[in-house]
Parts: sequence; structure tokens; C-alpha cells
Amino acid sequence: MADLDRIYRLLFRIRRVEEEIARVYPTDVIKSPVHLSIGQESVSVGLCEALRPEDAAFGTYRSHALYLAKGGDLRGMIAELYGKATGCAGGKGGSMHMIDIAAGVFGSSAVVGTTIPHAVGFAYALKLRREARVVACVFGDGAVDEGVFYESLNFAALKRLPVLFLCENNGYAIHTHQRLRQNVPDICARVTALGIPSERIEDGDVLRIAERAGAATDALRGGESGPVFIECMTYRWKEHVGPGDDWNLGYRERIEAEEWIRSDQVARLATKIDPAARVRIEREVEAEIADAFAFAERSPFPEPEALHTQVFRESP
Amino acid sequence: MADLDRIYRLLFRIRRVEEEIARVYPTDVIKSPVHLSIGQESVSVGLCEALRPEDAAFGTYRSHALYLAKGGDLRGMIAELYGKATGCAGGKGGSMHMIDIAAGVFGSSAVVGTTIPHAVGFAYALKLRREARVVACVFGDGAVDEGVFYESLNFAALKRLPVLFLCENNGYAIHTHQRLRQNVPDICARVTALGIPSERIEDGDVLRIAERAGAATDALRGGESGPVFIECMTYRWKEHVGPGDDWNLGYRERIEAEEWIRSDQVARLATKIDPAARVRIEREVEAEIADAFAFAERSPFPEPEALHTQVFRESP
Amino acid sequence: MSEREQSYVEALREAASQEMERDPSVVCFGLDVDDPKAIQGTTRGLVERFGPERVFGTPLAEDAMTGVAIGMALAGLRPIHVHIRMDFLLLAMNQLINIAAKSHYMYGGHVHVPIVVRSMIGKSWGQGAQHSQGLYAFFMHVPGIKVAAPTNPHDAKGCLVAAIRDDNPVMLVEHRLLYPHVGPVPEALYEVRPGRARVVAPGSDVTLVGISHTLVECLQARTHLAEHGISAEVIDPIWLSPLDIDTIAASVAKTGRLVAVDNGWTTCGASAEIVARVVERLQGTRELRVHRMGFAPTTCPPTPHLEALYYANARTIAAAANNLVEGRDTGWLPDERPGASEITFRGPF
Amino acid sequence: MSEREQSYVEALREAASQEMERDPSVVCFGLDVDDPKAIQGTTRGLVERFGPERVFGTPLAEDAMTGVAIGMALAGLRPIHVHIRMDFLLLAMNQLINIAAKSHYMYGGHVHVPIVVRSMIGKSWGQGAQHSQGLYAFFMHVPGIKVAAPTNPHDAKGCLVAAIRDDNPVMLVEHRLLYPHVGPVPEALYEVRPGRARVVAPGSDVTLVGISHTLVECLQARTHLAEHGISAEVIDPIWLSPLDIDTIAASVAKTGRLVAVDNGWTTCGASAEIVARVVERLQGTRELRVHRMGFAPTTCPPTPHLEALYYANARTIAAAANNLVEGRDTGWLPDERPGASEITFRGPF
Ligand SMILES: Cc1ncc(C[n+]2csc(CCOP(=O)(O)OP(=O)(O)O)c2C)c(N)n1
Ligand SMILES: Cc1ncc(C[n+]2csc(CCOP(=O)(O)OP(=O)(O)O)c2C)c(N)n1
Ligand SMILES: [Mg+2]
Ligand SMILES: [Mg+2]
Repeated sequence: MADLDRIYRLLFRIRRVEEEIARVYPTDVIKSPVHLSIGQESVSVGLCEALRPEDAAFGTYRSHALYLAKGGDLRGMIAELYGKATGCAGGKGGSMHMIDIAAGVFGSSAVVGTTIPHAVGFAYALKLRREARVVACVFGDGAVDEGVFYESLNFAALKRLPVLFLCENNGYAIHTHQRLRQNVPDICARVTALGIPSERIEDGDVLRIAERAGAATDALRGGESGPVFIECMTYRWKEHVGPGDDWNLGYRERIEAEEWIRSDQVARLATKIDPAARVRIEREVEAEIADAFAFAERSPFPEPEALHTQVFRESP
Repeated sequence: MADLDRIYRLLFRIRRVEEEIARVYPTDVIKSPVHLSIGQESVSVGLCEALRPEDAAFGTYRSHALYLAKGGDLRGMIAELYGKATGCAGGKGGSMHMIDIAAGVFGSSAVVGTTIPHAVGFAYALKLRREARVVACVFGDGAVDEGVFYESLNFAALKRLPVLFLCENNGYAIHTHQRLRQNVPDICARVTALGIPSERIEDGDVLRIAERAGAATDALRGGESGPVFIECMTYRWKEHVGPGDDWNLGYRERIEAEEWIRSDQVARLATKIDPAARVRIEREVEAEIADAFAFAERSPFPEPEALHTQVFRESP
Repeated sequence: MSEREQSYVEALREAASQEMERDPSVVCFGLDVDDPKAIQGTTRGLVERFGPERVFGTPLAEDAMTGVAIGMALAGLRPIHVHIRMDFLLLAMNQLINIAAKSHYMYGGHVHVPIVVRSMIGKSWGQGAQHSQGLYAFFMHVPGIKVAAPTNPHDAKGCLVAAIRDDNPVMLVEHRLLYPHVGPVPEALYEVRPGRARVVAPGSDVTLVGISHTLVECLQARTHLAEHGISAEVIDPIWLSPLDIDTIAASVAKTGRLVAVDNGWTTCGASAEIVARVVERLQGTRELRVHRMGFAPTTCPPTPHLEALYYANARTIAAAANNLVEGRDTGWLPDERPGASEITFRGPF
Repeated sequence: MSEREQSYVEALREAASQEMERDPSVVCFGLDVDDPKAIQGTTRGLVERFGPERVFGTPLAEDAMTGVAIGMALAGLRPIHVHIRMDFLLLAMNQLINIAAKSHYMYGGHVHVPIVVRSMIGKSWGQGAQHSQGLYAFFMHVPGIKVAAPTNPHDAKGCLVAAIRDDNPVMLVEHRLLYPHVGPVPEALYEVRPGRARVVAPGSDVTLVGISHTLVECLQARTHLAEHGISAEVIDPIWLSPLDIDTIAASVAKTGRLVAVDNGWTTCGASAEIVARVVERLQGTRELRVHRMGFAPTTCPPTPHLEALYYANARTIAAAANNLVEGRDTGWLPDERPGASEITFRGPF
């Protein structure tokens, strides 16, 4: 039985963090690209309802939502955007390389598709060691264009690895619609042909995503089932990169967004929980966000010496 | 109506050329790897029955059969194996890089899968120029493992390009069976999911291959149909590389070969044509082969200067 | 009046447009070339002008699309394949190096591969590890492929025209921070041919070779040095492969001192090649002093303070050149001067 | 009795086997590692000993399988990924350079990627354009990845052991023609640690640095030179990244002359780096003469006569060293001597 309070807290928290990033962005305190998740929160939140802290998640350069839903440290995330030494990557990663090992958030990468085989290799290690943990591998519809997607899924299926592949399909790769890149837009059919059970969730319903992801991870923990694929249709409200809207660019119609805005999961869950709880949650989240930005503000930049550290790991 | 005499001549000629290469190989006149087509002749011959001289064909490092079936010059081929200046690549290619532009044989490459996108790009040019020519793209079951296969087919389908993709499935990549590399061995299903009509021909019947390839190229010349995929099951009789047998290696059972040897298309066609014609054809082919090897023998090696030429093409 | 001025972006766009006008075999494609941002404007208007068959965006498939470009070239087209970042070429190395660079040779001259690969090097605004690499040394290392790295609008147009007309694979290396630069660009078509460097500013005490965007820094360094009483000659190689070592060596024969400044790592990089060739050429003829500068031997950090230390800049170049002239580490470093700092851009990208 | 003898192939196999025995986190995979040929025998017996979960062949998917190795490493395994030819690494560049080399840095030290990538360089028997490349300069160029190129069985074992135990990505560069070489190999596990070169043979007139298989040629060249009255010191860098420039520079400080011989192209290659670093280090301390040798600046031709001209060999190295010592092109070339010619192999592969 899903805990709606927790789910709402996660959704609201991600939405507000992204909004806050967008708000401060024009002041240039964040001197790096940001790919916001606004509108796509329910995918990561639904997925992570099915994951345990010890499970691993791999994402993309658009991973603020995944990072937070999986339990990544908020202070470390904002400090990383600010390029501070206290950032989750010590200021050496930036928005596109969110990481929090303690929370099971493994690297997200700026190169499309690159983390898919990492998730597969990680799962291979888990299976080799007979661990019941699972790996979640999140990527966009653009990654499905890349050959590494097929190579990785074929190997995962061949070795029956405990990976939940989750395609976050927001319809676009930057400004190019899926139909202009993929002759047949039915991604599930491609995956089924590789021998991996697949399903599509059309409406971004966070509860359905959580339920289906849960069914998948239950099967994966069993051991022998082999990988599972879920395609979650969703929609990016903001421009591809940066804090603004981009309806003016003309590559997509605003009305396309309207059904998604109508079915916004943040708003929907807000109405599903007890109003008092909602007020409490929102107050707590706002305080947490204010704290994180203040933390980032007052944190120091890395010392010059940091430039030359961590090129190689000195073996202990 | 297929010309059985011509088909037999092509089959017999390829078989005998390969046998002759195998015979002389131990004498070290050929100082490079050779990947023989013995047992797989009917695929290239059937395919090329459907191609016109002006059509283009792209192959692999195992392309002796394709080269000859498409009309590649025999003297140039043998001289290339001998590393002579008169070789089809002037001695700078070797067995893995057969080429004969006049016959429409475009490069074959030693790196698996690499020529698939070349065929697609070539077809793009043909379509752009509204030419009725088609492109044949031949590759092995191993190439289906590589991401470039999916990327290339997706683009060919997206742009509806006149390419006949032909997978020459001999069951193995070197010594590794397809089932150890591909979770689902049904290659056609993978291709169908990309929106490309596909079919499998199980028995290597040269006449059926010719008929199906003909139907495909007829459609392609029409223009708008988009690419077609044919998988031809076949079997490699010799070791992966080199002139010998490899039953001793133990990665495959000899009995696997027997049905293929029973249904050998060279022998089959021999019984389908007039005995007198057969005698004539075989005599002519043997003479042609003897001539080609003699030509290679007496041809000069490249001059030392040749080392430094053709690194760049000097614009006229 | 060849004094017409254009930005680097406009010059690239005009070169492609005029060549596509002149030669119907030229096509232009790559991720997002036809989208509203049009690769920072460098491909703007091309699809409207030449249609979606000659100008088109692609799926995310760097490997296959590079092979597609090669196949087009084998069929007689002259494709321009555009990449928004050079870092993504790492997905295309097999086709570029195992096929494009080798086809003319390994097929005995029977085919050639006239493809142009445009790619952009990112810098500043937190580009970070995977959006900042200048990897052209890879293509200098391998025979059969040419490399140009124009540093001003005039050469951007001339190199792209020359690249399109060249019968061999050509890598056109562009730098994000050069895009807004404005300078004289003749309207009539012209080529900046492979293999000729340019002495951009004369000098007698030390030779500064600046590759890609570092040429801008070298010119500012020259100003710093002049104020310090040192006369620096600045050379723009323009083409890295083939490399015009004659012009560089002639300068060093005069100055006796070489600082090779690169927009990439120094180890096995362009600066190593320039130093090695100059020394092989001039050793025994006179006293020589050489020094390499480039990216710090680290991954590129996005945080501004570390990023600033990662790159060679006008002041560090001037300091190094001064030390070379003085023959010792003098500790001299020119002051920051307002305005001299590089035109940069504010995000998001 | 460390005088036990093994072939290079046996040494590689024993290193992997003993390390897999010692450390259950070590796994070994790659195309054909478990097939009857077992990568020329270097992986023979491993699957029988350690089972198909720790030793397995893969689909043809160099890009993804490299990413899989990285993912394994992130989960605490120590994968050894084997490639039958270095040329195929061009399909894996994105994962190797954009991810493996950068992860420790760009994730602020929170992860590390202990992967070993073994790959073989082909030579002779018509390997040709795509089976003959020595592309390790690419990995020297990029920070965050180490490169070893052992030239004898002892170092083959020691470098592989060190590579497996290293917490960073390591490229192990093997040469097909070194595989049959036999030499002393201690049975007990030992490491040949990164960053230490070896003076293989002493000399006073000229320093020969031989990389990978060219070390064998340099040693023969030394014999030719000795008969000609010239004393050559031969150095094996063993590790190319990190590179032990101290040992090389110390030798050149003594001899004043350096011939850097590579099993790759010279432009932006390992030989360029060695020459540049030695000059930067020693300039002004004494007279220096440097010279680079490597692949001809062409694609590798399969036909034997041209292939022979493509590579530096003992005689051409001796001739170049002699010219450097004489300070002029003397035209001297040692005679062919029966037996001295390299152990080669007859096909088919
Ligand atoms: C290999 C590669 N090619 C191109 C790019 C440039 N690029 C950055 S984001 C992007 C779109 C990716 O779309 P998608 O995977 O659907 O993710 P989304 O942005 O929609 O979340 C592209 C093409 C890249 N980062 N990596
Ligand atoms: C990209 C790449 N990886 C690995 C190899 C080594 N290799 C050479 S042939 C071969 C098997 C290819 O099998 P397939 O495509 O079925 O062709 P076949 O030999 O069966 O005709 C492999 C793996 C290669 N040449 N290229
Ligand atoms: Mg998308
Ligand atoms: Mg096969």
C-alpha cells in the first residue's frame, strides 16, 4: 500500500528544488548547464518507490529527480551546482554528474546512453555475488537511438541480469521529436524482440509507475527472471537545458503540454492527502530547500590544489 | 526464369577458386589471412542474380564469393592475395579488402559491421539523385551483435532507402555460436521491430534465394518501399580463417555440417544442367582459374615507392 | 572591398551555403543541424534553402551516421557531418580511423572519402569533463585524415570551403568561444588551403604558436610581453594536419625560443609534435629553448575557479615565454587587465 | 630459482590465473576468451578453472562490453577485458575516454574504475590496415588512464598483475610477435609497478628507447652498432603512462643522443612525447641530438615487401643512430644477417 504522504513529499520536493534552481539561475550563482526535470518527477518517484536504499540507480544528465527520489543528499546536490567543495562531486562534476553512493545513486553522464552498460555491468556483479539487490537504469528516448542500447540490453538478457530498464520518454531529444529519429516509435517492440518483457505506461501516473516498477523489482529479486523494461511516457515542461520555457522556439506546440499539465502528478497527489499533512510537508520541504541553498552559498569553492587531485586513485 | 548454366558456373567457379586458394596456401605464396566461403557460395550467387552490374554491393572480410558473384575480376583478386601490384587493391588491401568498382563491388572490411552504414549512405545518395540502382549489404550473424547494425537499419528505414540487407547466418562468429551471443536468435524479429520487412531462408537453396532477392530488389527499384531484410541460413565448411578443416577444435559437431553437405548447391546445380554444358563450363572455369593464378604468380610486387602513395588523394 | 565583417558563426554558415549552392553533391547533416538553435546558428537557413534531403537532422547514432557519411562519399556526395561537441566523436572513432582515413590507401586508390566532420570544443560555463575536450591530436596521429582548426572568421570560411573541396576526410575543429568573434570575411568563395600556417604578429625574442582558441590568448600574451620589453612572434598553424612546420621552424630559427600552446593536453598532443619537429629540424643549427602549454593533466573541472587554472591563458603564457627568454623562473606574471579577459558566454549552454 | 622460463603467452595466462585465484573479484571476459584458441592461449584453462561466470566470451559489442566492465568495477569487481586486436578499441573509445578515464575525477573521488583492457597489436602475415595499429598514444594523451607495453615474459606477468591490482583503468598493450618469446618468469606473484623504465643494455654514445616490439629491434640494432664501433644504451619504458622520463633523461644526459623508436606512428605519438620531454628537461645542460622512428606515415600495407618498409627494424635503427652519432647521413646500413631476422609466424592468423 503506497504511502501517499511520502510520495507527495518526494514529488513536491523535486518540483520545488527545480523551481528554485530556475529562480536563482539568472543570478549566475550556478555557472553550468542545468537540465531540469520539471514535469517528469513522477517517473523517478514512482520508480524509486520500488527500490531499496541498497539498490543502485544509473541516470542521465537530467537526473535531479532521480537523484532526489533515490535519496541523494540535497545539500550536496545544490552545492555541486554552485561548484562548491561541499558538492556531491566536490565541484568536479556539475549538474550533469550527480552522484551519491550512500544513497545508491551512481554516476549520471553527459553523454547519451553511456550509463546503460554501466547498469548492466553492475547487475552482473550483483548476480555473480548472489546479492538480492537490483539495478535501475534510467535513460531517455534519445538513448534508444544509440547502438549501445541494443548491445547492452542483448547482453543483459543473455545473462539474465537483475536490471530494470526504464525509458523516460518525453518525446524529444533536445528539439527533435522521436518520430523524426525512430522509424517505428514503438520502443517496447524493439525490446521485446531482444527477449526482454516490456510495457508502456502512457499517463505518468505515479501510483501506476510505482506499482509496475514494484512488480518488476519483485521479479528481479527472485533472481532468474532476467531484465525488465518499462517505458514511461512523460513530458518536459521547460526548455531542454536551462531554466526557461521554449514555446517560442516552435519545435513543439504548447497544447501538447496541456494534457500533461492537467494530469500533473504533483497537483494530483496534493489533493489525495490530508490537507494538514500537506501543509506540514510543504513547510518542511521549503525549509530544507532554503537550508540547502544557504549551505551552497556559504560553502567554499575548492582549493586550487583540488585541480590536480583525483586524476588517479592511489591504491591504499 | 533463372539461367541454370550461369548459376552453376558462378557456384562452381567460386568453389574451385576457394579450393585452389586452400591448395596453394601451405606454400606461402599467399602471405595473409584468408576467410574462405566454401559452403556459403549459394548466398552470394543467389543474391547477385537479383543485382545488376550498376548496383552496389558491400561485404565483409569473407567476401571472395560476393566479389566473384558480383562480377569482380578474378585475376585482380588472386593477385591481391599474392600481394602483387596487379591486385584489385594494388596489394594494399589483401584478402579482407576486396574491391572492384567497375563491377559494383565496394569495399569489404576486416572490422565486423563497419560496411553496413556505408551501404546505407550509398543508398542515400542513390535516392537523393533519383537513381533506380539498389545497394546490397551483406554481413554475418556476428554483425547483428554490434550496435551499428541497429543504428544503420533504423536510419535506412527512417529514410526509406533502397538497401537489401542480407545476413549470411552461418551460425558462428569465429568459434562462438549465435545462441551464446544473442539471447533471442530470431534476427528477423529484431529487424521487423525496426519497421523493416524481413524473411528467413532456411536451406541455402540458391534458386529460392535468387527468387526472394529478386522480389526484394524489384520493390526497391520502385523507389518508395524502403529497405528489405533477408536472412540466409548457411554453413561454413572450413575453419574460420585459413585453408583447413577445424572439426578437431570441438566447438562444433561434424554432423552439424552433414545436412549442408548433402544439400550442397554446387553439387545440386551440377545435376540440374545438361551434362555437356557442365563439362564445357567446368573446363572453361578451370582454365580461367589456372590463368588467374599464373597471372598472380608472374605479376610484380609493388615498387617501394608505392608505400607512400595513396595516403591522400591529390585533388585533380 | 574584402573588408566586409562577419562573425565566425556567419562565416561558417556562408561557406556551407555557398558551397552547397555551387556543388549539388554537398550535403549537410548531424544531430540538430535543422533545429531552432541550428548549431549555434552555423547551419541556420540551410534546410529552408536546400531542402530536407540535403540538410537533415539525424538520430543519435554517431557511429552509424559517420559510416553513412562515408557511404555517401563513396557514391560521389560530399557530406558535411556536424557534431555539437568534439567529445562525441569518441563514438565515431572506428569509422573515422579504421575506414575513412584508410580507404583510399587500402583500396589501392580506387575509392576516396571526401567527408568533412565539423565539431565544436566547449569551454567555460561548466562544460566539464565531457563537453570540453580538444581531441584533434588523435586525428593528427593517424595518416589519411586532415585537420584544420581555424581561429578567425576569415579562416573559418576558407578552411571549410577547402575541406569541402578536398577529396580526403577533413576534421574541422571549431571552438565555442570563437563563434562570436567578428572579422573581415570576403563574400566571394575562397580556400584557405591545407598546410600553410600564418605569422599573425611579428617578433624577435620568442615564438608563440597558438592552436585553436589559444591563439587569442597568445596575442594577448604578446601585448603583455611587449609591455615587459619582450618581442613575441605569434603563429597560427591554421591546419594541424598537414602541419606547416617550415613557417614555425623559420620563426624559431630566428627567435631561438618556442612556446607551443595548445587547446588540448600536452602529452602526445599537438604541442609535443610541434616541439619535436622543430627540434629535429633545427638541432645543431643554433641554441634552442622550447616549452609546451595546454590543458592541465587532469579532467576538466566545471567549477569556475578550477576551470580557470585548467587552461593556459594570456598571463600564464606571457609568464612562461618570459621565463624562457630569461632562462630562469623569474616569477613575473602580468597583472589582470580589465577588458583583456576573454569574451565568454553565459549559459545555459 | 627465479630462472624458471616461460613464454610471453604463458606468463600472461599465469598472471591472470594466479590473480583470479588470489582475488575472487577478478573476472576475465572478451570475445573468444573461452574458445578453443583462447586468445593465442593467453586465456587457456581459465574458464575450466574459474567457471563461466568469472570467465566468459561475449557478443561482438566492444562499446557496451567496455561499459559493462566499468559497471562491474563500480560494483567492486576487477574485470580484465580482452581484445584480439587493438584496432577494435576504436569502438570502445567513448567508454574508455569519456567514462573510465574521467570517473574518479568527475565524481569527486567517490568512485574508481579498476579495469584492465588487454589488447594485441598485429604484425606480419598481411595483417594490413585494420589489424596492425598500435594506438596507445591515444591513451597516453588522456589523463586518468595508465598504459603498459611489456616487452618480455617477466614484465608481461608483472605488468598484468600490477594492472589488475591498480585502482585505475589500465591498458595492457601486447604485441603478437612477442607472444612466442621465452624468458625467466618467477612463479611467485610480483608486480612490475607503473612508472619505472629499465636500462636493458648499457652504452655511452647513443640512447635507444624501444617501445613494445621495437625494443627487440633496438637490441639487435645495438649489436649492429657495436660491430660498427658505436656503444648504444637501450631503454625499455615498460610503462608509457605514467612515463619514467627520469631514467630516459639520465641516459640522454650521458649520451647526448636519443633515438626514440615506436611501434606506432610518430606524429603526436609516444616518440614525440619522449623527445619533447627529454628536450624540455635537458635543454641548456648539454648538446642534444634527437630522432624519432616509427610506422611509416601511411596505412599498413599487407604485401610483404611494402610491409617490411613500413616498420623500423634493427638495421634502419642502427643506421639512424649511426647518423645521429656521426652528425650526418653516412649512408651506412648494416648487412642483413641470417638468424637476426625477427621470429615471425606463418598464418593463417
Ligand atoms: C552521444 C551523444 N550525442 C549527442 C549528445 C547531445 N545531446 C545532449 S542531450 C541530447 C538529447 C537526448 O534526448 P533524451 O535521451 O530523450 O533525453 P532528454 O533530454 O529528453 O531527457 C543530445 C542529443 C550527447 N550528449 N551525447
Ligand atoms: C568489431 C570487430 N570485433 C571483433 C572482430 C574479430 N572477428 C573477426 S571475424 C569475427 C566473427 C564474425 O562473425 P560473422 O559476422 O558471423 O562472420 P563470419 O565469419 O561467420 O562470416 C570476429 C569476432 C572484428 N574483426 N571486428
Ligand atoms: Mg527525450
Ligand atoms: Mg557467422
